[in-house]
Amino acid sequence: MKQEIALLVVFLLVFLYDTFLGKGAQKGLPAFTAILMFVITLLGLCPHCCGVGGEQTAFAGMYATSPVIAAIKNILNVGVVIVLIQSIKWTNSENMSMRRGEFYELLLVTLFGMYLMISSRHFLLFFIGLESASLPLAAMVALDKNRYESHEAAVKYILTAVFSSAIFMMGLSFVYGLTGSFYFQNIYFAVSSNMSILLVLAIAFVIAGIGFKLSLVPFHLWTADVYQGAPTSVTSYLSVISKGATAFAFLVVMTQVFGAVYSRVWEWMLYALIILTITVGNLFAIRQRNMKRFLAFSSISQAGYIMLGVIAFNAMGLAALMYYVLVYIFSNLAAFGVIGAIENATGKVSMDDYRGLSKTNPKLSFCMMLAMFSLAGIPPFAGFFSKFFIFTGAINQGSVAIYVLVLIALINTIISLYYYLLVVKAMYISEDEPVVATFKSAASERLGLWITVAGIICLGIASCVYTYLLDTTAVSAMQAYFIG
Amino acid sequence: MFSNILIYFVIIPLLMLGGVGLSRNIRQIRAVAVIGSVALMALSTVLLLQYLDLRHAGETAPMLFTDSWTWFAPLNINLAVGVDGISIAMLILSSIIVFAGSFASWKVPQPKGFFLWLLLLSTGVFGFFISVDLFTMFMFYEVALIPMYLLIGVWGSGRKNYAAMKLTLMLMGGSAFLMLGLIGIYYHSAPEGGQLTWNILEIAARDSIPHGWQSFLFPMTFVGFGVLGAMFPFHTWSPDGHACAPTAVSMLHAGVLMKLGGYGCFRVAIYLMPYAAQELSYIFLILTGISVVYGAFCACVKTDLKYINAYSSVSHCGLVLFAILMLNSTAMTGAIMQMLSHGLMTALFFALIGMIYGRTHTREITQMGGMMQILPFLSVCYVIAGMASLGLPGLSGFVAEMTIFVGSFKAGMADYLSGEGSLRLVFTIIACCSIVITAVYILRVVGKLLFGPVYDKHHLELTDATWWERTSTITLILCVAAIGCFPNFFNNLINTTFTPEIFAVLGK
Amino acid sequence: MDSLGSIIMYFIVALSMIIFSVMAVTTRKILRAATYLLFTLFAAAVVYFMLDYEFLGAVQIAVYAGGIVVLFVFAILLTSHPGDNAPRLTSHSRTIGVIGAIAMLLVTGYALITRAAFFLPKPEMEAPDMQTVGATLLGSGHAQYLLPFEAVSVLLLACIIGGVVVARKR
Amino acid sequence: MAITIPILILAIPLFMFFFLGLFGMKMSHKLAGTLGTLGMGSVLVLSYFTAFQYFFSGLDIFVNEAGDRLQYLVFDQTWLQFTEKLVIKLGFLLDPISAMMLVVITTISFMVHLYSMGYMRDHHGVFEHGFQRFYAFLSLFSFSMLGLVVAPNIFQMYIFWELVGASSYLLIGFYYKKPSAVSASKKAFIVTRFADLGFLIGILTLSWYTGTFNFTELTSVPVEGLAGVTQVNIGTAESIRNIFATSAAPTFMGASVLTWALVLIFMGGMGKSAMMPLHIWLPDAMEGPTPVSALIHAATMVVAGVYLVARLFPLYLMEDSAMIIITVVGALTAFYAAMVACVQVDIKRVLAFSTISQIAFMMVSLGVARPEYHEGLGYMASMFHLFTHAMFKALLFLGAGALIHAIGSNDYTAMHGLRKSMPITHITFLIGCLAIAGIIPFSGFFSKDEILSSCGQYDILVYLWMSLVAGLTAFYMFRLYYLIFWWKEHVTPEGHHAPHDQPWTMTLPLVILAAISCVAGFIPFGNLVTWNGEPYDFMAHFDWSVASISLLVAICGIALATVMYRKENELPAKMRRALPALWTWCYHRFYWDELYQFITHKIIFGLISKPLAWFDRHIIDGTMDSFATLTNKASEAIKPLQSGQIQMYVFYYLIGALLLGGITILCLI
Amino acid sequence: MEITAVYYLIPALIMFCCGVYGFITRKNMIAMLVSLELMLNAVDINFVVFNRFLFPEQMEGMFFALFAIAIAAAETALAIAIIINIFRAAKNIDVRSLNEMKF
Repeated sequence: MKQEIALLVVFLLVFLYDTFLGKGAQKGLPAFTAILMFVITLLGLCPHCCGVGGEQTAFAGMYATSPVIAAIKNILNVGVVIVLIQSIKWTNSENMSMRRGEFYELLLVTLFGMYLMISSRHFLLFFIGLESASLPLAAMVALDKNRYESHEAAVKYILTAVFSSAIFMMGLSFVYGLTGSFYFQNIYFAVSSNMSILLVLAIAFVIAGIGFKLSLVPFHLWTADVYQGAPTSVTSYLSVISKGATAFAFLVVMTQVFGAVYSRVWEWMLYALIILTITVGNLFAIRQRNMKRFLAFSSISQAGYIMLGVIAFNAMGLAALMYYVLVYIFSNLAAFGVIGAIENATGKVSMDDYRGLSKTNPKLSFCMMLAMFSLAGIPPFAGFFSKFFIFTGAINQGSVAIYVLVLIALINTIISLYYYLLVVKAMYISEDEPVVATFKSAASERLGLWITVAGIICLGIASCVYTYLLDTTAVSAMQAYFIG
Repeated sequence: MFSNILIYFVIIPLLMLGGVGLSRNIRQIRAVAVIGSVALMALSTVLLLQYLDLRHAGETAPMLFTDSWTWFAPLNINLAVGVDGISIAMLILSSIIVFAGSFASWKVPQPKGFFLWLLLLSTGVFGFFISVDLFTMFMFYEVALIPMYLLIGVWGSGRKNYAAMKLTLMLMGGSAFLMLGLIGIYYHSAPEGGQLTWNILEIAARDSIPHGWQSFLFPMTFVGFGVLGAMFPFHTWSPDGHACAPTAVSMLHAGVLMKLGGYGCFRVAIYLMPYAAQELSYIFLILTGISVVYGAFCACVKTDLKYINAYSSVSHCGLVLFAILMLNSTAMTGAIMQMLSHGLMTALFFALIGMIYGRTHTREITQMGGMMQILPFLSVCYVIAGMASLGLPGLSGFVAEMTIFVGSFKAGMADYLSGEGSLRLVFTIIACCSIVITAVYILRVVGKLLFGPVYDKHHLELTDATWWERTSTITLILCVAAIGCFPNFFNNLINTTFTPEIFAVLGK
Repeated sequence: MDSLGSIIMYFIVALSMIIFSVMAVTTRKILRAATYLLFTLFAAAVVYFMLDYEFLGAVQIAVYAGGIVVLFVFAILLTSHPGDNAPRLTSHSRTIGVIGAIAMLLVTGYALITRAAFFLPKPEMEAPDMQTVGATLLGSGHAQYLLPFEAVSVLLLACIIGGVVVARKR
Repeated sequence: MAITIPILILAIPLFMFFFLGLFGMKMSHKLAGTLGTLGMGSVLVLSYFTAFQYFFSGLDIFVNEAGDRLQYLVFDQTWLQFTEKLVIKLGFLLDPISAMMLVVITTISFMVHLYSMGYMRDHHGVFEHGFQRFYAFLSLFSFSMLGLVVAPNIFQMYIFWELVGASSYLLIGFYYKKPSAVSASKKAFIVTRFADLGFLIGILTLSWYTGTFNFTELTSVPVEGLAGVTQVNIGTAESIRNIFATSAAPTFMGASVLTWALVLIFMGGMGKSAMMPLHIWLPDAMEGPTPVSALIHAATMVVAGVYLVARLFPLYLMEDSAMIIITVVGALTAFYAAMVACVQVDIKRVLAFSTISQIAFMMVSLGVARPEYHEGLGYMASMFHLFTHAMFKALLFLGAGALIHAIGSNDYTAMHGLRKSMPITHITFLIGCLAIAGIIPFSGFFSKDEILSSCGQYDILVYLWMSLVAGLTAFYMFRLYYLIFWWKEHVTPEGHHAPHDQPWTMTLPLVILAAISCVAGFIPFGNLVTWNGEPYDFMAHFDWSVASISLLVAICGIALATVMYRKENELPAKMRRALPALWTWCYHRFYWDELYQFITHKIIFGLISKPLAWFDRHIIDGTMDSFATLTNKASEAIKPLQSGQIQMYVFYYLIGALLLGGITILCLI
Repeated sequence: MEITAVYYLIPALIMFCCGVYGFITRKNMIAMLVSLELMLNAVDINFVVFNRFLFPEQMEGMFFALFAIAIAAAETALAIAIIINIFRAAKNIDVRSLNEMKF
């Protein structure tokens, strides 16, 4: 609860700042928010906050927290801090002067929604969290008023999101109809005795509803359009934070609610989804020229990899998922940082505009290259470790089918490597005249990039992060669900 | 951690990386490269001497200088190092080629980036050879692969985009299989309970991977490494890749990186999964046997020097894998010798080709001729390299090939007489044929390129090798000759690794 | 055994629900669609009343009928000219729509009717009084909803902010 | 026996190779030549000393009480250890044939070194380009050849076998600017390489069964009490045969494995010794400088095959079929080469075919040798012929070199009537011709006579056949002789030097070799070289009937040649018209080259390499590329999914969800 | 005749399917939103019906429906705001005009 309260306090302070401080002080709002988030991130990281032992509940079991949950929230916080730092330049632009405060408020509310999603042990709370995490995002997507794409993306997002939540609720209603409760624990014990066609359908709808936010194929079709249309900062937020939180929540739902029918029902659904997600995401990504759209498809396929942590159905998978999310946050934010910097300076987002970038902006290209390598899973960058661990976690599940699945995933990494290398190729190998002239990016952007690059390089080599996550998950309450 | 000599094989390249990163001009970069590579050579020599000392003192452990530092404790991933004769041979080879490569890229454009990537590549290579932990091994393996993309893409020539992409994707495709294999090995390293491990020595000592799983994991790892070892039909990256790569990169890639494949096949696939190695070796014997003659035949009709050499590498590296699959100590020793030998001479070849190309701006043998009159030094070196390649006694190729043939023949006859089929024998004889085909294409090139009248009058103005080029080539030639003249030293160094215990594990 | 009156009531409600919803999605006049929606929502409210959830029925009428539909009407008036007819549907889009709807209907309907528990008679239940509803809404015990209540308030606040920021001209 | 001298015998040429190779360019031509010659001279002295010691010192390590010659292993150093048993050692084995070969090689080599000082420069005394390199290569060759003959094990032999191949390659291709020389050198190397493939497999087979490479372990027994001393013993060979016969698979495709091994090893010998059908490289090898032809392609390297068979002679004795193969190959080659030699125009070609034919004589002689016939006379005869042939053939080549140097052409049509202008050359050449024709008392008579007599003891058919070849030999040699030295002299064009005898460096070797050819026949060879070391007094068994018949045949041949070629006349042309097919086939060497050309270009290149390369680029690589193309195609094919219309998005969403549930339901039911 | 749960579930489902049909076919964004409301409403009925017929002891289903109504109101408001935004930019609210971004 501490983290939620802290977040609400931040929200309140930002709201007050935005509302009551004069026009002159408004430019300080982004930094103010970033610093506040940074502070609560630090607070969250202190051992006292993380807690120890198993799951503690509040509100009669509706809300739960545990070191694992604290950890994933911390991971999200770190990501949000980076997003906030990277967005300073954009929110301080003339264009955003009227909507600066709202951006932060909405962002904090969605983060709050994600917290709820992660911590809820009751479907109503979960649903509210899910909606809080997605509805305000629609408004955020629409923030760039000068671009038609932004509006278009917002409409596409909100309409499909509501449709998806209708399907999700349909699934929930069936679950309720079968088990008579929204409490995860009650459902968990009731599902195996209520095995029926309806349950399968319910699970499919629930997966579809959450899969929408995760952009699993075939529930992903909004992703590319929305990522492309949204302002870059929002896209980066959408692609890492929202996705990471949902992935964890998805895992929680699948294990703590439907864990009892893992091998009977949803293991196979996930197999299909993962293969589809990774493959289709990759296939689309190959052809993209717009960097944001490109990263959208890349993030779709990354979501497939993240799902390997769910299908693993064990503590290693859970830890690997969290670690993957963390690394993914850093890698993707590095990429978006570069894209944002270039977009802010020149307004160019096409991959063709990146040709010869290494000659004019070597440092930016270097960051971009590291990000691409990390996303592709090239050692010694963090992405390699996260991929390796998520595969290791998945294979720990032990069946032969999982080997096949991992093999397919691995073969897909080659395709993904191909398109990540396309970016590197454009920047380093292309011999055309550079399109983007040399420019100096803002201090905030540089700071953001420094952080992400440091993360890309250190997160893997410094074993303490993953070790901590694995140690924590190994003793978590989730373990009982995996075994039982 | 720093008391172990092996770790310096990674630290020195990393320091060099830092040094190059901080350098301000090309002289400083060169200084860093030369000092560092000399240090690496010295280090490998010291290691060799210490190793021999310890062996003389009666150390019988399979690997010496072993050490292990915990990295990811819950997964039992350690930074585990250790060397035996094979790894030492490979380390020496790598350091020599890094040295020669530094000189061969004396005048490279954009030297800073070039050396950064080159050194990252070498870091991976050295790390790979000192690792005995599957995870770190794999990590270093991939570290060594990816710089190739940029090195070829940025500093290459010809269809470099295509070649770089193809090379990277195919090698990474191999490593996809490999990764699955390695993870599989990890999960079956302790079937009777107990701590799972990535440590090669422990897994080998337990010999515990269930046979059914071996039959699945062995092909995964063998193909995974085999792609890098240019095994038919996964060799096609090699001609394009080599053809487009800059000189030093070709040297390092053919000289060292392809050895990672052979080394890995032995160290992981065969060493850890002896049962499957025996059961399934016939499939790969056929493939590698085909590689040997196939590469040679293809080389016969190519006209681009680098293509010829790349196909020749396919043939020679095929021989390495072929010999490893014979599963006896002589052939395996031969395989390692062949790795050394091929590494050195192919590096020499690529260095020379690069130097010739740098002067004539063509690699088509149909557009050159009479180089002996124009570039006598380079031409003589080329002849020597050719002679080494076709197995002239006194140069390294001969001893390696002979050891392989003797060993494979032994294995083949043993199989044949015990009624296990004549596959090994037949393929041994087929592989032997490669010595003739090799002679054909080597002499064809030598005849067309070096001898005969001068083809292009403009070439008459070319100048012979500069001092750094001479340093590079002479170093390699000396090494080739050293192996060729004193093979027993290397033989003993390598042979000590193939102790009877290994073959007890291998079931023979 | 239900009383005849309630059976008749049921059929009226069910039929109007179905008919109005079909009409809402097939009519070519957008304002009519909103009106049919209103009727459907009323029918749903009647269902709630029939099932003894008067509070919910009231909320349905107040929020949906009173709030949302009005919102719709305003929006429609803002964005379309009176008398505009929606263009005729192309057969392609109609096919797609029918396929989607029928597939949904078949799969889900089949799943529903195979569940025997759904054919059990309605158990007796006392209609919840306002006291209970209030306590449940604002309690923090088991099956009580203080936390969701607070959470949804944050969500509503965010939606207000979002709506404002989106709708604001500059 | 001190170890120093044998080591020096090998080390000096090797050192000279490196010295001249690395620093030769820095010194003057003359100095380099002189150094090379001096080096070879010192080796000559050391070798003579060694051979003398071996044959005549009577030390107990060289000869036992019964007078049998022994084998003495001077040193044996491990070079490469394959397994416990299979070890390649580098050593120095002294026995009758290696001692003899030391003498032959160093003699010829020294002569050639000396001769080249004169030959390798033009009429103005200007040295040829690469003169130093030439001497370096000569040294390398001498080193390799010496290493070959003293090899105590078959693998060392193989090693030096390859080295002589390589040095031969370098020397044939000495004029590397000449495309014909380059292709000739390539051809020589590849053909012999192909033969070596058989050799290698033979070695592998033999060593696998016997577990050793050592000749001494294959053919000899150790002499008690003396380290490193062994005696050739048929019993050892028999036990080797037993090993093969008792192994799990004693036969392979009908022949015993030992036969296979021996035949494969013989294949190596066929390659080096230019036996049919692997002879095609030798005539082309004449592209090299003539001294090289004299040294390598007449006297030393080409007899390596004979030497190899002689080395393993006790083993060959075990398998009659292998011996028959040797005999047949030898006999056919001898006749074939003699026929071809009769019509060639290029004098070096004639000599080359003559060499092939003579080596075939040696082979036949080995093939027919049996202990039961005159205690293996054929073996001794073969070695004897090797020795005498080396001398007179080197003489002939050097003489031809002198002619070529004087005339500037290889073609006899450019020569004619040189007997007056080049008297020394004429006389020495004539001696060579008489020797090869087998006229008493020149050396060739004795050795050839013994070969024929051992053939006669073996089989009358072989005897007749070989006698016929002997007659042909006399005929073509004298044809050559007459065509060069008789007929009408050409008129020297203005501004050219008239042909004349060459400087002393060239004539001295001629004279020395001619002298040797005159007297070598009287060496009591049977006392020195026999197959098992037992002395054999062949004069005691001298068969005058055989000798007179062979002499008669030779004289007939000479007479025919005299009739046809003494003066320019119509007879040759008539004969040519009478037997046009035979002439054409002989002139085109029975189209062997064309056959090989066909096999290599059309079959190996055209039908294997090119299709394979195409297959690689288009099928294998195409498959790999098609993965990429397919991926791109697939990417293109699923493009409509992302249509930009949310209604379609939602439709897919819904269908996806329903399928997800529906399929699972179906699976569960 | 007994009015059981299915008697309510099936009309609700039909209503939901109508919503699906409308969402897929209507070109006017507000009409699509109307369809969405139908779907949400159908789900609400589901909750209530399940609650009443199967688990009448507690009011979980009813409360879910209650919150769902609130959320539906919020999202409708937001959606309408965004649609109006589009209307300002594109001067129509035809969903087919949302085709700037595809493939």
